[in-house]
This record gives sequence, structure tokens and C-alpha cells, in this order.
Amino acid sequence: MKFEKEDLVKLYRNLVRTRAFDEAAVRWLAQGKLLAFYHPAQGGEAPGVGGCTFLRDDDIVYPHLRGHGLPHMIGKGISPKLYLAEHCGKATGAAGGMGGFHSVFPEKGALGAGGTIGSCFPVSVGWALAAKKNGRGQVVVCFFGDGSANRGTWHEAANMAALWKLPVVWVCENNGVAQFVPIEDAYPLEDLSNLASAFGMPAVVVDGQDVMAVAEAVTAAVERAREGKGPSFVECKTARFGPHGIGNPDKVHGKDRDPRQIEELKRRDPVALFRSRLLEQGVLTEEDAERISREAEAEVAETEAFIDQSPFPDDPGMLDRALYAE
Amino acid sequence: MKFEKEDLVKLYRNLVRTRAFDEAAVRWLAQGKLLAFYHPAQGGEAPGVGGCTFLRDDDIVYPHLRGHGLPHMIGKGISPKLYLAEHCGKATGAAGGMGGFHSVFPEKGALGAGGTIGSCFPVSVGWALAAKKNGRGQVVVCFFGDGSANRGTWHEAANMAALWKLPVVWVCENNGVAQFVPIEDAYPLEDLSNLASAFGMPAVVVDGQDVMAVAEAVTAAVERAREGKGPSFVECKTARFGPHGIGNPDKVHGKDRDPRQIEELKRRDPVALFRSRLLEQGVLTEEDAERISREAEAEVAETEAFIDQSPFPDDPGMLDRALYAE
Amino acid sequence: MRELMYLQAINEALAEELERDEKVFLIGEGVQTGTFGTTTGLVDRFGPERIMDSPLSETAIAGVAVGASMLGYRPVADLMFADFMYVCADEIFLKAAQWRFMHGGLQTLPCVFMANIGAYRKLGNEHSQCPFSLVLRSPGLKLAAPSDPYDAKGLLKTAIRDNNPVVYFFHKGLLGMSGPVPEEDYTIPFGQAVVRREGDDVTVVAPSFMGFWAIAAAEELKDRFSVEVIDPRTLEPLDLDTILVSVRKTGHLVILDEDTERCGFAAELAMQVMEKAFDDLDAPIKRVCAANYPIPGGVMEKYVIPQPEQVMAAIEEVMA
Amino acid sequence: MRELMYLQAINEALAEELERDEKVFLIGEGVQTGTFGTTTGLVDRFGPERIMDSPLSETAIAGVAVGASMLGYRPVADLMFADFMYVCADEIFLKAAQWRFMHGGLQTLPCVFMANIGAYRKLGNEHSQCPFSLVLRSPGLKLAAPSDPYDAKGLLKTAIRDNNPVVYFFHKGLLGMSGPVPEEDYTIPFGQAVVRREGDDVTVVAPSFMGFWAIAAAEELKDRFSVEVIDPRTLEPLDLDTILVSVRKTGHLVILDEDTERCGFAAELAMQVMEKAFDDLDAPIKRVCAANYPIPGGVMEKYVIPQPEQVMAAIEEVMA
Ligand SMILES: Cc1ncc(C[n+]2csc(CCOP(=O)(O)OP(=O)(O)O)c2C)c(N)n1
Ligand SMILES: Cc1ncc(C[n+]2csc(CCOP(=O)(O)OP(=O)(O)O)c2C)c(N)n1
Ligand SMILES: [Mg+2]
Ligand SMILES: [Mg+2]
Repeated sequence: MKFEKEDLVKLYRNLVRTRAFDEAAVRWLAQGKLLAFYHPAQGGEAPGVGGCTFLRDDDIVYPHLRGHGLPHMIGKGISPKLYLAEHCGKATGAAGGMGGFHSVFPEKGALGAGGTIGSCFPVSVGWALAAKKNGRGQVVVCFFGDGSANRGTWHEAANMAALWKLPVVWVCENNGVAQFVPIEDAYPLEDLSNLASAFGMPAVVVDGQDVMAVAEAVTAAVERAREGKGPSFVECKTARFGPHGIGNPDKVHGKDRDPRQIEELKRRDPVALFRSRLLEQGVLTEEDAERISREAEAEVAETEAFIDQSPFPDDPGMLDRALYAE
Repeated sequence: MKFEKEDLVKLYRNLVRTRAFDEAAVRWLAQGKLLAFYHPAQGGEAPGVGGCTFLRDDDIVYPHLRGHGLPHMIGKGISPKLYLAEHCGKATGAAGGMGGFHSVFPEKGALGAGGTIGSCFPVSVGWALAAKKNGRGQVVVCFFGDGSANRGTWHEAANMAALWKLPVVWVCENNGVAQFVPIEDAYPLEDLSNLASAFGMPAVVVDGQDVMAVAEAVTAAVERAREGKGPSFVECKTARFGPHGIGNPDKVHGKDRDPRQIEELKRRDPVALFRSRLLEQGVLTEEDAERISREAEAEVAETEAFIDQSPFPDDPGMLDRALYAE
Repeated sequence: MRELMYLQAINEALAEELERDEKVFLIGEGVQTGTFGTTTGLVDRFGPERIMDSPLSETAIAGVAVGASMLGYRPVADLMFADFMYVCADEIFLKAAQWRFMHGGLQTLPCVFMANIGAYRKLGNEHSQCPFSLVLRSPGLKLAAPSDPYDAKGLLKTAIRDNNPVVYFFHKGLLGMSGPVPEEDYTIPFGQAVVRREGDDVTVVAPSFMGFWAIAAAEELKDRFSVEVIDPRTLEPLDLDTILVSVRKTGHLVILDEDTERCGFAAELAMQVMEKAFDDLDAPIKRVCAANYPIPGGVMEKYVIPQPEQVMAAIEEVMA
Repeated sequence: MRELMYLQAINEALAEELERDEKVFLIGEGVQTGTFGTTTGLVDRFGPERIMDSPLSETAIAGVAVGASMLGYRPVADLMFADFMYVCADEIFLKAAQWRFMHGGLQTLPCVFMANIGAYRKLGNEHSQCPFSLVLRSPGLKLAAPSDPYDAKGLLKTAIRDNNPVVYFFHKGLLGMSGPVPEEDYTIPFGQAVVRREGDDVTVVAPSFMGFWAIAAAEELKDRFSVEVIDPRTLEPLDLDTILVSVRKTGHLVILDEDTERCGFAAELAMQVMEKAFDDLDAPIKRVCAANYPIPGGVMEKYVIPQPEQVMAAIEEVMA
């Protein structure tokens, strides 16, 4: 795929918006406005944003948990407003305030996500089988972490997808750690893309801090899937700048993660990297970049106002309506 | 490992005994003497017999379901008497008549087996971790079918075993079919040994109808594991001569398996193949071979008499004693 | 009316629904051949794209049911033995049951999980369970458990047309049972119990295979007690009204349940009856269930799973 | 006596048992760090071979517990949230629970599955369950559910020394609660309920976190009713005797259960009481449980999980 200028700007804008909303979510959690817990995306925005921004509306995304799917939803063109209202427990939220961090936007291919890590794989295969059956050329893109890749669900789903040449792309957001466990303690090889070889699936490893590299690799894999050639695997080497979840200590082996390592990681901030690249290439001017940041902040402010004005749900009748369909 | 003459004779004897007991089990099921169901080993005896005959007594085996573990138990030096008394529901059986097709012989490294296919993998990893911890040089050998290899339990267990270099050998008895589903409809590649590459585990493919080839490959893998070098994968290409279970139709895709294919398979009968090899090499004479067969039949007859004379259990107090340990 | 075996009735229900709605498909291990005969022959008519043999991967099979149903398909996932639900428990009990609810009720998941239940075949603990309460403790699922060919067909058709995940349990002891099944299209609404035998002295509620013994016991005891036998047919939704009407009439209740006793359907139903009709009860409710053990292999099975004598004893006790 | 927090009591129990018996080891995702503080710091004392961080693989973790326990080890598998038992259900409910039994009782499987239960934190359906009945429907497992630091320590030590698979549920709402914990070694026998508050009018059985509300309601209503509050501490084995003695005294029973109502512990206990003490009951038994829905995220949670007002209302109703 050849990216036009507006594609690059869109990609950048989505990255900036993701970062802005993610920071807001962290703030809101501290204020007690955002409910339950939050697992920030910071440092790991590029796989979701890069992997989703150029999908079709009817392509289907299984978001990874980082930012509770913010990068993926923003990439997919979904305004985070209803999602965040939901996460703040408001009646105006995407699930009427009873989903917590769960939201769906079916018209944009966001059909939800589960809370057990690794449950993404079998459900994605179900979506992909439906996509193959209906012949509309939809592709499913399933995002997951290095830790998620330890779950056995991967094996069954990957096998089935390869066997039946289903239109699904597996995008691994390998940030080298699963909550408190570094990948060296969870997988014996260097690259998780080796998992694909068990099923003869094509696999690539890309710099997951380079949003364009991600976009290119995922786009190629999506095209392949759309042509009926079956699944492939894209491993994005990415990073987690902070702790797993807000409130968790940022430790491995019971010890603080090495601050120098984190400094190192932060030097490859995906937003900053892409910003300088676009400035360098003259795709953006400093003013453009600042305007994009300002717009993102305005969008956040507008979202916050919307959330603040929204009531909490208070209708127990919702429960029955949500439990069973007619 | 260099096999001495007596090793070869032992291997042959175990093959012949396995076949004799397996045929007896089929007979007994038809007579209503053997309870529940039976999945004959015929055609697929070599992986279990070859893989177990040269293990240490304290090496641990997870038997595959073919023959409900007969090849593995016989290989492991366990008399099938108590196992078959159990399978016939008798109070003299290995589990007092309440195990059905489940038996244990802990002093011979037979710690039991589950009835959900694929549950062998996580339990084997538990055994292997214990073996590593206790430092006695025990090795776990886990036998499973091509169908079993579709289960996600494989992935979690194989990963953990490779990661922690556990002393376990994975022996796949690939007979090309899982109940009614041919392997082409269940796995996209030619060799299941490709599964090992996901974890950087060494893997070999051997002729599973050649009991010596199996014994050599498994012995090498066991030695490796015993030296602390971690798990490996042995794929044995083997066969199933009859239906999956007695009473099942022998079909794939709802159609009878091609009789020519079965004829083809039967031409490579592991017992007959080894017999001619040993006769050819002068390891056995015709008389030796016949004596071994007669002895096996005598053992079967003795076992049958034992079973016939044994009572059924009738003490409900067994239930409480079996449910919880003191 | 023509007679069909239970397994044929299931087969016919599948065939008719596959014919009626192209969104229906069947997936499972060896369904093209059919372990229990329930799916046999369908591939000849509907082809391998709709009668899908799958790898030995219950987790992925159940995942397919969950995922494909969200996109408008009506998958029927054949899990073979109900015991195997434990190997795909997340997919069935957290995903299928809860997906719609946890996302605010905006989606429908019209899928069916069919599985074989029941003991009495000496198959041991992992091929004999009747895990009603495993399903019932997960709201979001419906649960049908037919006890004859007529219901087997009618309930399966309803299950496939339902817009929610339905667990459909067919009993291995009933597979070969024959009974009348109309040729015309019919469905059986969920949540309608049926009174299998009328009586005035004692109510026996008996789902699935337990109905047999309820009827047998009623017959055996008919000179002493007039026994009313009720088959709930679906356990969720449960037709409590029919049961309450009966209990108000008889004042005595025995509940049969082939599932493990502890935290089972029998305890639940007893509690619901106590909550609604405590004053109508003339004696404590009795339950006859599988005792609180795994199901042993071999002949010891009889000490764990419900036996006909226990049913009679329970009726006598509750009437004593 | 010195005070410890509940999570510290758990941590200390682990430390003491790791110290006492070298066969004990801990395995789970990030246990070297500790999601709930319950395992934090242990790695410094016992090293990574005994405090084993594992891949994100509950199935393999549970498999390790099952397998290693057969060979004389005493693994403690930390499953993090109890909801995650669904992703390793075969290993816990068919293997751990049934392995000994189905092989004739010749082996012991001394392993512990520890997991965090409970709602009230708006964490949604997959991080808030309290799946008592899921465990109880599988005989072969024991189930401990401590409600204070003293019990948390004593029951965990008993669990680790028990020769059977034990599920140990600690409640997220209690983690930070402080209470007296002796310095000396002690264990709490399984199957001994404790009367938390004596009373004459009504018995309230309240496991785990529900004890709080039972006590609060008892206090609130003390001028009108004398409420006896019983904490069963272990649900299997269950100390039915203590409960029956109380019910025979009070004639009234309310059961609190944070698990989903349907087929739950409350129904089971009610049935057992009915079976043994029907004539001692002056009113129908009441239960207060999670309503038959998944647990919603956000504020809607309150319409599903038990609320203090419901406890009071149930006591008033049962006394009406
Ligand atoms: C089945 C299951 N096990 C454990 C958890 C708890 N948990 C949530 S996220 C997480 C780590 C995930 O790691 P990874 O997949 O690498 O994603 P990352 O957070 O690093 O992006 C864990 C252990 C869970 N939610 N579900
Ligand atoms: C979890 C689970 N799924 C399905 C079954 C039913 N079943 C028993 S054996 C078998 C086929 C196994 O195939 P394979 O592993 O290739 O072994 P083979 O019988 O060919 O030796 C099936 C589907 C089961 N027992 N457990
Ligand atoms: Mg990670
Ligand atoms: Mg096979």
C-alpha cells in the first residue's frame, strides 16, 4: 500500500488522540471518574493505531487490553466518547453504563472483547469463519499481547484458521512483559512469530514503535487475507512505559523494573518518533502538529464535559433486556 | 543405545503380548465381560511398546488411549492382569473395580490417565516439574494422538516444558485420523512435529510401524531429557487398522474408510514387520516366535481365568475411601 | 402418527432447520459421520461447508459458535459429551452466556451447544455427567433437556430459532427410544413443562431420563398413591407455575435429578417451591440425585447415580 | 495480640508452610511480585524455584498442581481471579477433583488452588465472581473461604497440609482488613463453623465477605431481633451440625451467598436444613444471593450483588 499524505496525517492524528485520551483516562481514574481499573496504552499505541487505521469499516477488530482498546477503536474510526462514557459508568455509555470497560460499535466492526486474556483467539476464529462464509471480503484483525500468546486458546484458533484459510490477521503486541512477568520467563524463543511456523502461517516481525511499519505489515496481511489466502502473523515489538495497570507496582521478579530500561524504552516513544519523522519529511509543520494536539485536547475536553453531564444508569429493567434477546 | 539380543526379544515379546491382549479385550467386550467401551490398539502398538520398553521403572508414562494404554503398560513392564480385571469391573482390578478403564501402578510409573483427550499435556508437565525438582533423573514420556495435538493444552504445556527445560518427551502416535476426522482435515501441515518448532524443541519423525525405530528415537530423547537438556518431540507415523472404538463405524466424512487404504496399512503390521526382521536377522527362530505367541496366549488365558473368578465389587464404603485421602 | 427414534428426531430437526435457514450450520468433531447418529447423513444433503468436521478443539468449536453467531449465523456446536464442556468452559460460561449482557444487550448470539448427557452405561466420570447446574449457574444460557423423540425434535428446532445461546442436552439412555413425531413442522416453546401423568397425592418433577423412573415408580405405586409426574422440558426458562399448581394440589414434592446432588437443580427447585408455596407443603421436599461423588466406572456406578428403588422410597417417605 | 491484614495473614501462612515443608511450592502468574500482595516478598526468602512465576497459562499452572502433587509435592497454584477457573476447568473440576477417585483412591493430590473472589469493585463479570457452587458441584475438592485474617492464615495452613485438592477463596473486599493473628503456629480444622454472634430469634449463615453484612444487620436490628450469625468457614466439608443446632434454637434461617443464586450454596444449604430440620422451621428459609444475571460493570452492579438492605429485609421477612 502506498500511503498518501492524508493517510500519514490521519495516522499521526490517531496516535495523538490515543495518547491524549489515554492520559485522560489515567487522570479520570485517579479522580474516581473512570471506574474499576485501567491499563494504559502509553508506549504501546502504535500496533493498535497502525493496525486499525486503514481497515475497512466492516473489517472486525478484537482489541488488545492496552488502553482497554483505545488505540484500536480510535484507529477504527470510533469516537472514544461513548466508550469512555461507558467506562465512567454513565447511562450515555456504549453499553448503557452496564458494560464497565466493555463496549461495542458493530457498525464499525467493534463487536466487543472479553476479560479473560486469550479468549480473543477462539472468538476471532468464529468471526473469521462468518466472514469467510458471507463472502463480503471482511477481514478480522485480532490484537493480543505476548502474555496472551501463552494461552492454549491460541493453538486451537490458529490451527483452525490456518486449516480453513480464514481471513484473520494475528497482531501480537509484544511489549516484552505480561503484567509482572518478562517474556524471557514466559517463552523460550526470541520471537513470538515462531508460533506461526507450527501452522505454516506467514509471519513478520516489525518495529512496533514505528506506526508506519505496523500499518504496512498489517495492511499487507489484511490484503492477503482478503484475497482468500488465509491468516498471517504480525509481531510488533513494542513497549509498556508504566506499570501494567494503574495501582500495580511496576515490578518484575518482585523488583522494580530497571529505570534505565524504561528510560531506554521511552526514548522510542511512538508518538514522538512519528512526529519527528513527519516533520522531517515535511508532511507536517510544527503548526500542524500543534493544531492536531490542540484538537485532540479539545476532543478530550468535550468528551469529559459530556461524561460529566451524563447521569448514571438507574433502571434495573436494563438487566432483563440485556440478559436475553427476544 | 545399542540393543542387545535380549532387548530385541523383549521388544518383540511385548508387541506380541500387546496384540494378544488387545484381541482378547475386543473379544471380551463383545461378550459383555469387558465393560463400557474399547478402542483397540491394533496397527498402532509400536509407539507405546517401543517407547516404553526401555524406560526406567521410575520413569513416568502418560499412556495414549489406544488399547486404553495396553501398549504402554506392557512396555513399562506392568502385567495387564490387574488392569484388565479393572476394565472388566472386578473387585480384584487395579482400582478395586471402580476405575473402569482407569488404573494406576505407581511403582512402575503409571500414575493414571484422564478421559478428556489432551488433558495429558498439563498433567505431564506437572509430573515433569516434580521430576526435575526431585533430581532423581526421572523422565516423563507423554503419548498422544494426532487428534490430541489439536487441543490447546498442548501449547501451554509444551511452552512451559521448553521454557523450564523439563524432562519430558512428547511422543505423538500419528495414525492419520482422530475418530472420524482425517488429519488433513485437522492440521494444515504434513508433519505434526512442526508443532515443536514453535518452542524450539528438537523433533524427529519416525516410522511408527517400526518398533525399533520408535525405541531408538524415544531412547535418544529420553537420554537428552535425563541429562537436563529439556523436552523433545517424537512423531511416529502409525496406523489404525479398525474403527476408532468397537461399535463405531469406520468412517471419515460420513463414508467408509477406503478398504484399499486399510489393506495398505495392514501390509505394514508392526508385529509382522518386526517378526520377519528378527527372523531374517537370526535373532529369533520360527520356534522362538511361536513359543512367544503361545506364552502370550497362555498369559491371556490365565488373565481371563483370574477375571472370571473375581467378584464384582459391592462395598459402597469404597466411595468414601476413594473420594478423599486422610 | 409415524414413530421415530430420539436420535432420528434430533437428526430430522437439524435437517429441517438447515433446510429452512441457510444461516444454520453444524460444527463438531466428526459430525459428518456422527458419534451418536444424531448428525449422520446430513453432510450428504448439506455438504461439508454446513456440516463442518472440525479438529479436536472444543475451545475453538465453541469459539466459532460464539463468534459466528454475532455475525448473523446460527451455529450448532456439537460438543459430543457434555463432560467436555469443561474443556471449553470459558467460551460457554463466560463468553456465550455473558457476551450480550456485558456489552449492554446490543448483540444477539443465536447459537446452540448440543451435548450428550447421562450415566447408566458404566462409562466413568468423564463420559457420564449430567451437568445441569453447571449450565444453570450461568444466567445468559438457556437449557433444554428433552425426554422423548417428540420433544427432542421440537425443542431443538426452538433452540436453533432462539436468539440466545441454548444448551441442548440429549440423553444417551434415550437415543434409541421410539415415539410419535409428526411430519409437519412444529416447535415446542421454551418454559412449558408438561404433566406426563396426572395424580393427586404427590408431585414428582423429573427432567430428561429421570422421567422414566418417575413413570415407572408411579405405576408401581399406583394402588397406594396417585402420583403426578412433571417433565420441565427446559430448565431455563423453568415453568415454575405448572409445578406450583401441582404442588398446591398434592402438598408433596419429590424432585429427581441425575446431576450431582450438591448445588443441583433439585435443591434450586426445592428452594423456589419453598419460597412460593411453603404453606402448601405437607411434608419436606425430597430429592433423588446423583450422590456427591464423581461417577465411578464399572458396577459401582449404581451406588452413585439415582436408582429406581430410591425414587419409590422417596415417594413413600414424602407420603409417610 | 498483634494485628495483621488479611493479605498479610495469607502471606504469612504461605511463608510458614514454605519454611516448614520443602515440598511446598507456589506457582502462578507474577507471584514473585504479587497481584494482591498475598505472595509479595516470598521470592526473596524462598527463591524463584519455589516461588515460580509462570507463563500466562492457567491450564498448565493447574496441570502442574495436579501432576506435581501426585509425586509428593504440595503445590499452591495461584489463579489470581476465581473467574479464571473457567479457563482451566478440566484441570480443576475433572482432573484435580476426580483423579484419585477414578483411579481407586490409591493416590493423594495435596494441592491448593488459591483465587480471589468477590464483587463490589465494579470490575465486571469476569473479575467479580464468587463461584462457590462451581466448586461444590465437584466432589473431590474441598473449599475454604476465610472471612478474617485469623481464619485466612489458619485455613490456608490447613489447606496446604491437607492431602486433597483444596480450593481456597480469598475475598477482594477483605484484603486490607486488620485483625488479631497469633504469632504461634496454628491451624483451623476444616468443617468447623464459627458462631460470630449469638442470638435467639433468627440464624444467619454468611460465608466470606457476607459475614460483614450479617453482623451489620444484626447490629442494626438488635432492638427488634436477636440474630445469630454463623460463618461456615469451609463449605466442603460443611459443618451442618452447628447450623442445625442454631436453627433448632431460632426456628428461622436466612442464608447469604455472594454467588449467583441459581443452584447456589444457599439453595443447597436450605435443602439440607429442610431435610434435617423441617419441623423446626417456623418460617420458610430466605436466601440473599447475587441475582440471576452476570455481574454488570459499573454502578448497575448494585442491582445484582447482595446489598445490606436486602439482608435486613430478609431477616424482617423471615421473622414476620
Ligand atoms: C485468563 C486470564 N489470566 C490472567 C489475567 C490477568 N491479566 C490481565 S492482563 C495480563 C497480562 C497480559 O499480558 P500481555 O498479553 O503481554 O499484554 P500486555 O498487558 O503486556 O499488553 C494478565 C496476567 C486475565 N485477565 N485473564
Ligand atoms: C476433550 C475430548 N474431546 C473429544 C473426545 C472424544 N474422543 C476420544 S478419542 C478421540 C479421537 C482421538 O484422536 P487421536 O488423538 O488422533 O487418537 P487416536 O484415537 O487416533 O489414536 C475423540 C474425538 C474426548 N475423549 N475428549
Ligand atoms: Mg505484554
Ligand atoms: Mg489419531
